[in-house]
Amino acid sequence: MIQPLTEEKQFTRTPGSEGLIETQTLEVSIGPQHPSTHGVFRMDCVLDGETVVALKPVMGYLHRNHEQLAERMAWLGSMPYTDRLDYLNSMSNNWAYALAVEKLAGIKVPEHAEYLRVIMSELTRILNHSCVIGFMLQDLGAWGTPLLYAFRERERILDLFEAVSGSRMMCNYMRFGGVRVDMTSKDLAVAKNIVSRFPRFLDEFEMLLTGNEVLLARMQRIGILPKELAINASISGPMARASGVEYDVRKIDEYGVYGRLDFRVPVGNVGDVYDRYYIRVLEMRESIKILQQALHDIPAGPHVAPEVKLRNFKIPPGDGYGRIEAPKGELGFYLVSDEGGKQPYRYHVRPPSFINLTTLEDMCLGHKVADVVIILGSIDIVLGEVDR
Amino acid sequence: MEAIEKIKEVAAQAVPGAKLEIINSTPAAQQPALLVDRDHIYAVAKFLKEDPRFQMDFCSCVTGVDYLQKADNPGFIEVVYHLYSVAQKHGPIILKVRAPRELDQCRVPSLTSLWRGAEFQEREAYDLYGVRFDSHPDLRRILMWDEFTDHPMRKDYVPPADYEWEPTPHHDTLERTVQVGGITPPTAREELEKARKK
Amino acid sequence: MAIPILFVLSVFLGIFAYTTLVERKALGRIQNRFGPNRVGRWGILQPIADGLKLLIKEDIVPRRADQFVHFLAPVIAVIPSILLFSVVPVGTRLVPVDLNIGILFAFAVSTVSVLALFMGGWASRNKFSLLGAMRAVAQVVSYEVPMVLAAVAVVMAVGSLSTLRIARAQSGGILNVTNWFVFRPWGFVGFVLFTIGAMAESARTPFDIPEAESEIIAGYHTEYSGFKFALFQMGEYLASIAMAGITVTMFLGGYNGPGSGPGWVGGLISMFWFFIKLAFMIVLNIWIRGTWPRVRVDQLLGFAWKVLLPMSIANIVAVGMWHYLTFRPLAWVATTLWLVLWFVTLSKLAATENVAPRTYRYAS
Amino acid sequence: MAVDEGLRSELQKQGIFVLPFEQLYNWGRKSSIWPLQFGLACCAIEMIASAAARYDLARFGAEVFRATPRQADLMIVAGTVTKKMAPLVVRLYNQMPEPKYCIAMGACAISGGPFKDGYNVLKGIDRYIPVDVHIPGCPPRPEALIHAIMTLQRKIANQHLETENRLRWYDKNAETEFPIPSYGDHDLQPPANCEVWQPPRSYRDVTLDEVKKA
Repeated sequence: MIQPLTEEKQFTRTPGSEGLIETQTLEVSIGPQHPSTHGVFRMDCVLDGETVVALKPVMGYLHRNHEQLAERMAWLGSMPYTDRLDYLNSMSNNWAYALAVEKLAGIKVPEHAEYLRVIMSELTRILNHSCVIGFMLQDLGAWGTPLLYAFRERERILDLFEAVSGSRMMCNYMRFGGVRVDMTSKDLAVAKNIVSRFPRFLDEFEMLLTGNEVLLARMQRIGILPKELAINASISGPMARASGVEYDVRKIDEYGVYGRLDFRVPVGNVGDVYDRYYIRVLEMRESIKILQQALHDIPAGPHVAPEVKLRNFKIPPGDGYGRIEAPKGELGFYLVSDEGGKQPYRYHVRPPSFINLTTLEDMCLGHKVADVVIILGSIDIVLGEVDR
Repeated sequence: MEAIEKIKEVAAQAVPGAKLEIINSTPAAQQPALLVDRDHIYAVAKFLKEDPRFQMDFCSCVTGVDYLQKADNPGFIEVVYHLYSVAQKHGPIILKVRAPRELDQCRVPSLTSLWRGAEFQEREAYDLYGVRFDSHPDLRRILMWDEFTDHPMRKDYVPPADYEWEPTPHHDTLERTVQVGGITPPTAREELEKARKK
Repeated sequence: MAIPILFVLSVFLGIFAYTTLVERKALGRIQNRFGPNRVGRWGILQPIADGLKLLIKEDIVPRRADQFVHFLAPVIAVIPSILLFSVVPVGTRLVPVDLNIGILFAFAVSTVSVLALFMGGWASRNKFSLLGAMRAVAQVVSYEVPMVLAAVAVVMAVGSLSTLRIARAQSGGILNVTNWFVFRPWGFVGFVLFTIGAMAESARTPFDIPEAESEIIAGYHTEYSGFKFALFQMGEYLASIAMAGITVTMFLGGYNGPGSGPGWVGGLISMFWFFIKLAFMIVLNIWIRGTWPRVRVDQLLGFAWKVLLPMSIANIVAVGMWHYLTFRPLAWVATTLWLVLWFVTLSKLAATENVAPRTYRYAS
Repeated sequence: MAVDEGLRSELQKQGIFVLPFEQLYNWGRKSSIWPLQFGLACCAIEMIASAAARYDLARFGAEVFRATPRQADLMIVAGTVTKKMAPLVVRLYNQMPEPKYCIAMGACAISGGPFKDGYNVLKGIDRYIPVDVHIPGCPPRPEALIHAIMTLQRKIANQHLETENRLRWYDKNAETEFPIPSYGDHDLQPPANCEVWQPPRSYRDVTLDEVKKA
């Protein structure tokens, strides 16, 4: 009555196991519906007992043709679509696209608008990082508590976003040459309040988690990504910095007004999951510093460049690449304009979390199944951006 | 970081026989690119990666662009590489390589052996544009399913007809026309069932 | 005989139902939420609605599963858990069965439940189930050993395997409190060891790896729907409540507390104390669940064999010392020193991996 | 057998409460809706937010997100269903035990939403599985999801076991397993499940021609 589990399709023999006890490897498909794949991502794992011996990421389950749709509509038409790329932080996606178009069209952004962009983008960064840490600890099995704490903080920031832009998640806030609406003095006061309260939340969060022995034992020395591989595989953002790559687009390109703001870029030494966790905590603290300066220094002025006419907006033929340091890494837009110039001829997104997945297999090999999910969590993927 | 003319000159010396050409971007963007022929793209890229003056160790962005046939131009698929240097913190150098649009001839050498970061992006370009990257370690579709035969980002791709009817301002007029002419259009359901039987 | 059985079935099943509600409410409060409060006042009818719903859900058996074993597994999961309660003395006047091998019976019965987990995982013909089943077997088998050895310490001190005699041995002292074994050095260590073991045995966080949701979906009960799933949950919760009851009996003085005694009034007071302690253990479980991450399977097994097992053996030696050193102050000092020495040594030996707080630099 | 409404109210005045089995059954189901832990895209984040501190779906007893379809009662299709994902969504729905429900959360799940023009986007999950509650919005606010859950509770409370409007599970003729589309060369095969979804009459000849070709 008990049927043995022997089916050629499901199992293959481990090479080199002749003469020993007969063992078989187990092929498991983790995803697309799985609690810890952060959406519809799939990992085809081959397991030897609990140890991972091969792993292939499979994506495309959320490929919703963002690029092709953008090539069919006017330049401004894609702005709301960029919100839905990395749906945790729509503001920085807006900025990346606006920056690329401004580069291509040669638009100068007023200073007030640049400060507003910095404020929004850094708020997005702390929102993203706190949620990511929450998700990561959810994968560790911390039963929702850190995640829901992070979401409690997120609600405060989203309230501000809603007050300013009219939408909680999909803000559609930036325009070529500035932002859509100005922040009122009340909004700025709310932002200051959020910024002053955030370190307390962060301290509480860290007190709960950072020193926890289980957390240390689960995270340290897991999923190590060496520095050379990180650079070679185009890894960017907090993940690269955790591996010791001193590279931050905010410091290199000094886009916006980042050249004027005083902040530091934390860098890890080991490049394991714990470093990726802690680098994000440190980055949130630096973002708080940036926000304090930006909220203090923000000058008066127009919130959008008056000479930019968004109606019948055209760009002369040519191509250009603009990039920013999004919370997940280097987010770039490659745009090609041809004759007519009313809409992009080619519109390509360089998604950081898609490219950061390149080394997933290298990091996971030899670890246990339980580690795979936290390694994936530490990469910080959002499927809207991976698959576009 | 030298000007593009200087880079072209140095690269032409280092890789004899390479046909290099400068393609200018919009005046505002100021991102001129280096067009390299298919046979020498690997050598030029390798040179840029290893030469101490450039050290382009970070291949940021790889993508395809489909240029349709125009009056003076037979049309081609262009693969664009954006290179940066993490070691020297400069960039970008933009490399472009062109291949014919026909599926069987649309081949370029893969740069994955130089930069791991190009692996997924080249697979994506293959999936969406049908560019075959020679000596790519694992060239499969990445976004669409394996059974899919088209390359949907090409400009001449025809999407499947699965739109459903939506009320438009012209709906009433159409309805009236149908009634006056006595035509009853087959419902899409019947059509679908027919298609299913086939 | 009928009254104790009825008592066990009604009271402990009720406690099971409301443990789920308390757990959801408590987790909610830990996470800044309210938890269920719409179904009846304070959500008081929530477990009934859940039970009703699960009872009438479709029962799915995968087409290629082993039908008979698939059916049998949840039944086997729940019966031992109920049997466990038969040896838990609830009050001075209420013990379902006073077996003279009570502790032995409890361990024998509780181990049967692992069979159910393995049967469920194997019969489902699902890879996640199989992984969960393998993990469950490894975990329960390894935690059984330190748990039994921790109990051996108590058995040695009392000189009996009967749970009632163990509870009785902890009466007396000031307010019926000071004689609880948890207030002895070996008793305290035994309590900690046994609590950890019980948590692992009943697969509670941070040892919930057989059904680790973020890794293997739902482990061995991935393919179970409706009431069979409810039975698995019931078995798991009942086992953890019963283990909490045995912990209370062995270390926390059982039903003993201020005012407990052999009479009717004392008996009622003793029941009150028992349930208070039981509630404490349950809430402790929930609290840990709401705040701790999960350990990994190899860390879990390493912890069992490298730390808990030597510690529990050292604890048995400590009981021996306690027995032979009749001069109490000396016994206190000697056993405490002995246990602390072992604890320090083992924690040094266990900390071999490079796990340490780190410092970070900033890019220039 | 339903008790006559007049008789019931008359009995209630006398202090006798009649609780038909059906009502108890529906009360149990509606008070304990366990959703499948399954997020597709942007809306999934709002789904998590509605379970988090401020909105707290747990109040309705609906916070038990089960990771396995076997233990779930409700599938919240939260986000864009792509053609690559559609067969898997249908399969997940098939794997859920009856009685089961489906909420299409957000514009994408209803109709493809802003991505409707895409070649890989399914124009609404109701092409393959029956949807009980639609929530518009891109993404809908957490309040909207809570409202949808309450709407679903109302729907469950009004379902019958025997009459015309009975549960799918108690209807011998009703389909409970939905055919899973397969990946085709250009599109999913078939492009829609005619048993569940009947497209409105189309006047666009272009569409018809292309359907014929397919």
